[in-house]
Amino acid sequence: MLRACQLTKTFGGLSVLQEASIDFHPGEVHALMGENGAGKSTLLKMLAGLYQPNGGSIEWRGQSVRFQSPHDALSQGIAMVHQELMPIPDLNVAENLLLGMEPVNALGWVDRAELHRQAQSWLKQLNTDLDTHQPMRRLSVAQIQVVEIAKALARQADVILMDEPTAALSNHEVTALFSAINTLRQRGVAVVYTTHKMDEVFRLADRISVLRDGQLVCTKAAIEFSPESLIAHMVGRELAQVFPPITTTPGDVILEVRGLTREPSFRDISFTLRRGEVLGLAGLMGAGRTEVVSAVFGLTPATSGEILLQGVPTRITCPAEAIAAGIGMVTEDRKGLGIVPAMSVGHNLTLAALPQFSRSALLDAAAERCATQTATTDFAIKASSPQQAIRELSGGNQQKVLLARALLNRPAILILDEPTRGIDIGAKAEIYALIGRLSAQGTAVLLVSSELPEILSLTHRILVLRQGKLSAELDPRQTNQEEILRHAMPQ
Amino acid sequence: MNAARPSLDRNFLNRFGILIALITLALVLSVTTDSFASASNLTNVARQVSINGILAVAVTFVLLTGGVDLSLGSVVALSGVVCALFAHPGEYPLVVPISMGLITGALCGLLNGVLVTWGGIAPFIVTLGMMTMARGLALIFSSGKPVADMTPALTNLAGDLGPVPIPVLCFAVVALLAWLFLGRFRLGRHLYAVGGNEQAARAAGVSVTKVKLFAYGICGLLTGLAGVVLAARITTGQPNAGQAYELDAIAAVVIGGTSLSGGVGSIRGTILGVLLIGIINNGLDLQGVSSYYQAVIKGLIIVGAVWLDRRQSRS
Amino acid sequence: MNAARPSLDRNFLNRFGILIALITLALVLSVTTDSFASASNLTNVARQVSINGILAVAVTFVLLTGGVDLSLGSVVALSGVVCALFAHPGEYPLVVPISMGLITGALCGLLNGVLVTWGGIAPFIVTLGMMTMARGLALIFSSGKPVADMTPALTNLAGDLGPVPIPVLCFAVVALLAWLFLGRFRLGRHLYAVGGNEQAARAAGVSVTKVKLFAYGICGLLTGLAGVVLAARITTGQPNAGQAYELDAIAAVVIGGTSLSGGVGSIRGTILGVLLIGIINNGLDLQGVSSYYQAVIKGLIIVGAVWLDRRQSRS
Amino acid sequence: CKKPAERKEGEILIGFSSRDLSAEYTAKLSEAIVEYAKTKPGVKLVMVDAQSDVQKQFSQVENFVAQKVDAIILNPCELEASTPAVDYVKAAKIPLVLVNQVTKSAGDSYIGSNDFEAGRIAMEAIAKKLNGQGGVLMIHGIMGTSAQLQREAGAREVFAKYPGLKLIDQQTASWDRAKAMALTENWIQAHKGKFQAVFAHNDEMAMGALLALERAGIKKDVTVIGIDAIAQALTAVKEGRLDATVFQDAVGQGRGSVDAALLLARKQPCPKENLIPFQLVTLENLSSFLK
Ligand SMILES: Nc1ncnc2c1ncn2[C@@H]1O[C@H](COP(=O)(O)OP(=O)(O)OP(=O)(O)O)[C@@H](O)[C@H]1O
Ligand SMILES: Nc1ncnc2c1ncn2[C@@H]1O[C@H](COP(=O)(O)OP(=O)(O)OP(=O)(O)O)[C@@H](O)[C@H]1O
Ligand SMILES: [Mg+2]
Ligand SMILES: [Mg+2]
Repeated sequence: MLRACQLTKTFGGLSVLQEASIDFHPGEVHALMGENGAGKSTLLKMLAGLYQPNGGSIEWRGQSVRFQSPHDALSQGIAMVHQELMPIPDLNVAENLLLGMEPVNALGWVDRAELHRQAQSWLKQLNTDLDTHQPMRRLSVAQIQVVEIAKALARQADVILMDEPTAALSNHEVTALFSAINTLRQRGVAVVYTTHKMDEVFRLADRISVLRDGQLVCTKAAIEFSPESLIAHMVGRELAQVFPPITTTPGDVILEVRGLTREPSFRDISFTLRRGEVLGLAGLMGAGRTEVVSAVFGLTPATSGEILLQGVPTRITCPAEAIAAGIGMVTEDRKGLGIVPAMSVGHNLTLAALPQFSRSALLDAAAERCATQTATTDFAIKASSPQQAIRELSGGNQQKVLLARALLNRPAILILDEPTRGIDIGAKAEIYALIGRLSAQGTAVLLVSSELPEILSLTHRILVLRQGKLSAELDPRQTNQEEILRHAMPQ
Repeated sequence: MNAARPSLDRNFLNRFGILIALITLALVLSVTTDSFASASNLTNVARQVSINGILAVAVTFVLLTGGVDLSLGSVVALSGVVCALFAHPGEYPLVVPISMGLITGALCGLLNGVLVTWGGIAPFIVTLGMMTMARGLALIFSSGKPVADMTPALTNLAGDLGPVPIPVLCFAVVALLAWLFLGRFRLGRHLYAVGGNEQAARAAGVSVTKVKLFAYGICGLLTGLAGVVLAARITTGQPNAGQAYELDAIAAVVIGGTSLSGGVGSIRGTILGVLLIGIINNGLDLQGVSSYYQAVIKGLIIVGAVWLDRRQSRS
Repeated sequence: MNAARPSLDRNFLNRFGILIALITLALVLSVTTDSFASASNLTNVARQVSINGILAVAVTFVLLTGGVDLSLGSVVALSGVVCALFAHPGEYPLVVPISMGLITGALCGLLNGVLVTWGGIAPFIVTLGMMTMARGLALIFSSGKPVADMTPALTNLAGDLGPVPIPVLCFAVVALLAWLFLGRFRLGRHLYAVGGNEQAARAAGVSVTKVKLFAYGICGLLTGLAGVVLAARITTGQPNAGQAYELDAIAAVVIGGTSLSGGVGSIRGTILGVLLIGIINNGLDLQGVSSYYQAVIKGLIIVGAVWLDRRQSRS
Repeated sequence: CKKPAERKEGEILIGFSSRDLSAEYTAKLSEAIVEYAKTKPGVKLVMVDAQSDVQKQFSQVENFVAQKVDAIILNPCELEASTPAVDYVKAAKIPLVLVNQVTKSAGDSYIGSNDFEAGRIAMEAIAKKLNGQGGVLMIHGIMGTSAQLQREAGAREVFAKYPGLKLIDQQTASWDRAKAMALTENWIQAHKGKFQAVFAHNDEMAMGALLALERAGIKKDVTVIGIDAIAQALTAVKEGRLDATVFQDAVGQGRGSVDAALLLARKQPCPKENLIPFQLVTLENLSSFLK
């Protein structure tokens, strides 16, 4: 139905996709796999009319087409869920969801009642109950992602391109999404799906195409792949064991939180964190995990409660104070709270650690270059040069830069909020190894993740958050996903 | 949906500070001067704000998309001159000068829009260029002299219809239509979407180009209307009229809570902003405050009102 | 890192369009007029652009943070008046009037900064208020009359140092320091970060408040300097001087590629923008173009140059 | 394409910087200068517009000096602030004619009238009309400009002379008709019945005041006088709407300045000063001012 013929894309002389040809069939879920920066999003964006190809063509129902804008693609019946979330912050959920296809009445007015009714019914399909009247800016990243998916479903397109739709979702919503996708498949919709979560691929995909460094490696039926062979195709080598064993034993308490409260997001949160300990924070979407760690980092200070660093009560009112106190954080909102889009990769990297790179007030460009070089190699960041603007990097590579940024300051306490969001399998393994190394060096890590296997395998201890309150403390060696979910579910 | 209620209240509260400032100011003026609260003075205020009001509504469209229009004042002058050139008594029927003024404004606006969208040039630069060009054209068309000798049919448009001055009527109709349009019509909502997140709007299939062209075009058209109303009011097409009108108009809109980065704002807020500025100007004149201090006090009140407003909406 | 090269080229190309426009304009003027390419005229151009140049550098700081400063022109007048008040012959040593002018400017800038950061008020409103207030204060301090009778020690500051006019020297030093600062200093880098993504900068430990206060403060200080230079040049503290200077300054900065939404821009671009505007003004006068057409042509050249620039940087 | 600034052998090149071509009176003066210069063989005149910006005008004068013109006609923006431009020309030893506005330093010749005089004449007329008794409103030009300051000073002298004349209120309308109209509307609210005359620093603003008073239906009780005698003001006087305006002889000033510039450029003696008096224009003497 939709065919990419030898599609080629270059950015400023840099080729990111070379002559990729793939067919997409109705009623089929086609997974597009590849490492960060392999060119998956670029390919999808060309199919959705967001980018114009430099070479090759797109065939739609047997005819060669040119999409000048997403509008063209949409009107042909091709919708896309974008990897980069695109909320319009001051419009409400319903308006965001049905943007461009608002129901109108006979007078040409937007029919608001109908608008909200439709929006709610689409959200219902994803098993989500959101107040469609609230402005988008109040939503958490996960909620925004749900709305984005609903937005694509609402187009009732013949082809839906989903670029890492579950990156920010927890199991609950993922399940709902999968049943929605299965319905689509039965209706004869072609679904193109990219993800870095291996289990999803094998649960969903009928066929799989693998991209590596902008080249199409192969397209085969899903059953012809095993997880290992898929990874081997993606990475070009075998990848061994993903989760490193935890070997360190935690030291003395470095961080203690007592009765931290900020209504309505969370209340009476108390926990301790030890040197070398990896503490997991689990919970459903909107449980308040992000809010709690943001309070510890001073992004949105709590209204009451105490934070003790090595036993000393410390007031943290802004991130600068947290950083000075030896806390580092990688936020879940990469675009909003992470990157400075127009700045270069190098400048983004060193932003939080500039004092290290200054002699008196003057910046030491050589030292900065050196650090950037090291980080790009250590984290395998794919950028054409350290001077490249970070907004031109693939999502996963942006995430790596932010991780590297947080580590430049050598924090004693590292807060990671969904650190593997959008990161490819190889890099994930590197991050897991990194967490292990940091813990061995005595860094305390506070890990928020919606991927329960991550939480279960990497941590010493797990806290479960339910509707803003701690509901359980679990030992990962003596628990399982079901138990965590039981504590996380609202009662 | 009971959830709609708090949102409405919050919206109302959002502009509560300005409303408080407005009411306080009106109360102070009613007490300290004999004349402020009189019907004739209130009509007066309404008449005086109407041109800035039309311009403020006009530029609200552009500001909502995240753009800006610095050419308002010059385009007011240009449309006024063009209107006046076609308004000599006995030459053309009334509709000709009016439409010529409106068309002139709309063309300037559309040109702005074309340069912003297809040219990809920053709105600030485009409209700054237009500001200079329109002023030059106004001077060229009028040979630098006020274009006088206008037919009474046109200058009567600045008069009254019953108890209501016609400029006030124009403003009211324009504001009402704009309010309806922005709140109720698809294109209106798309204006917010484009201003709020242009990429997202584009990705959702909204034609950003069309929306922006529309915003600049409407802004130009309404500016043309303001030009015609001003020409009628001062019975002249004045090539150097309207200096710095854009600042008053944009100030009114921003006071009313519209964000200069786009995507947030309302016509109701704009009207409050227009009234605040109008009442300040009227009140200071009534109080007989010396010009030097007028400037200082005006600045203080504007900043103070917005500060109050932001505090209110934050708490 | 050989990969650095294309990016460097791209940066260069980014402002290539303006450079082409600048060179073309200069060539055309050299051929069509006898006087343009003369040493004395080029010194003239340099002298004439120096005040707008200082202001453009000043406002670059604020624009980089994503703010704006509309009060430049009024603050120029106010600092000029304050400087002149302390510059009567034989009253104070030279350093007093100069520092008073600078301090006045810096205070206005800091007040802007405080209202923007702690007050949480939109920069447009804050600086619009300051624009009105500073003008009023200039009139109050001078009792509405030009403050004349300035000591020659001060007015000599508008003279030459060897072959170079002192205002040009001021501009050069200011531009050099600003360039160094933005490129080489931590705070300079923070300025870009705050303008590029304020929330992210905060999360990275940047004190947004400090950075903004600094930007507005420096902008004010340099505006004060421009006020002193202007007063020296016209040997008067003129309370109504500097009208609309902010527009020329901001235009120069935006022509030079600085984004009004912050985070992108360079002093080098600003200098190109300042030169382009200066040469347009000088050239149109030399060509003897009638002033009405000057307005139109100036608008066209500015929009055209920026359009060329954007096309260049896109392809 | 012709090259305006190019000079033929033996041609006299005159540079002229006009204060503001978008102001009607200055435009009229400038036009007179340009037109009159065209009638002189072997003379080339280049006009530039300072748009009321002192610093810009200074730059233009510098440009003229750089072009080595034979004489400069300067219509200064300001009394004080334009002085350095005058000094600059004198230092370059280029003949300089000032027109319509003096500066602290004198040029080689001054052609024009005195704004102080204009304010005095207008206010005298009001005093006469009101028999030295009554309330007056004064609408100022842009505060701090020479014309505003001097016209106000002239008017003040008359107030001092007639204790019965009361200045009820004063305010700036920045030479702008629409602003003067709004201001007058507000004054009608605040001071209804308490004023018998409005003195505006120029005709534009006088027309604005006039329209506001007419709309309010109280023009017959109020005397309105402006300055400049722009076309619309003269028409209004003719129609009996405007009580009077003060005539400045733009054409006379323009021609006089060109003549002076030519004399100076040819190194011929030229009178230091050529004052062309202001005249009050009323219905009685109107015919001689309407062309
Ligand atoms: N606008 C752009 N300008 C320059 N280079 C770009 C641009 N967009 C993407 N790239 C480059 O193209 C390459 C492919 O990016 P793309 O986003 O398609 O990767 P991806 O496969 O989606 O990776 P991820 O899994 O991290 O999302 C990357 O190296 C990226 O740096
Ligand atoms: N700016 C905000 N204003 C109002 N409510 C907010 C805001 N940000 C988040 N919330 C709400 O606070 C609650 C907690 O959100 P938080 O982001 O902490 O959840 P989480 O557990 O991190 O889950 P996830 O990140 O998966 O959504 C949510 O109900 C969310 O809607
Ligand atoms: Mg991607
Ligand atoms: Mg979260």
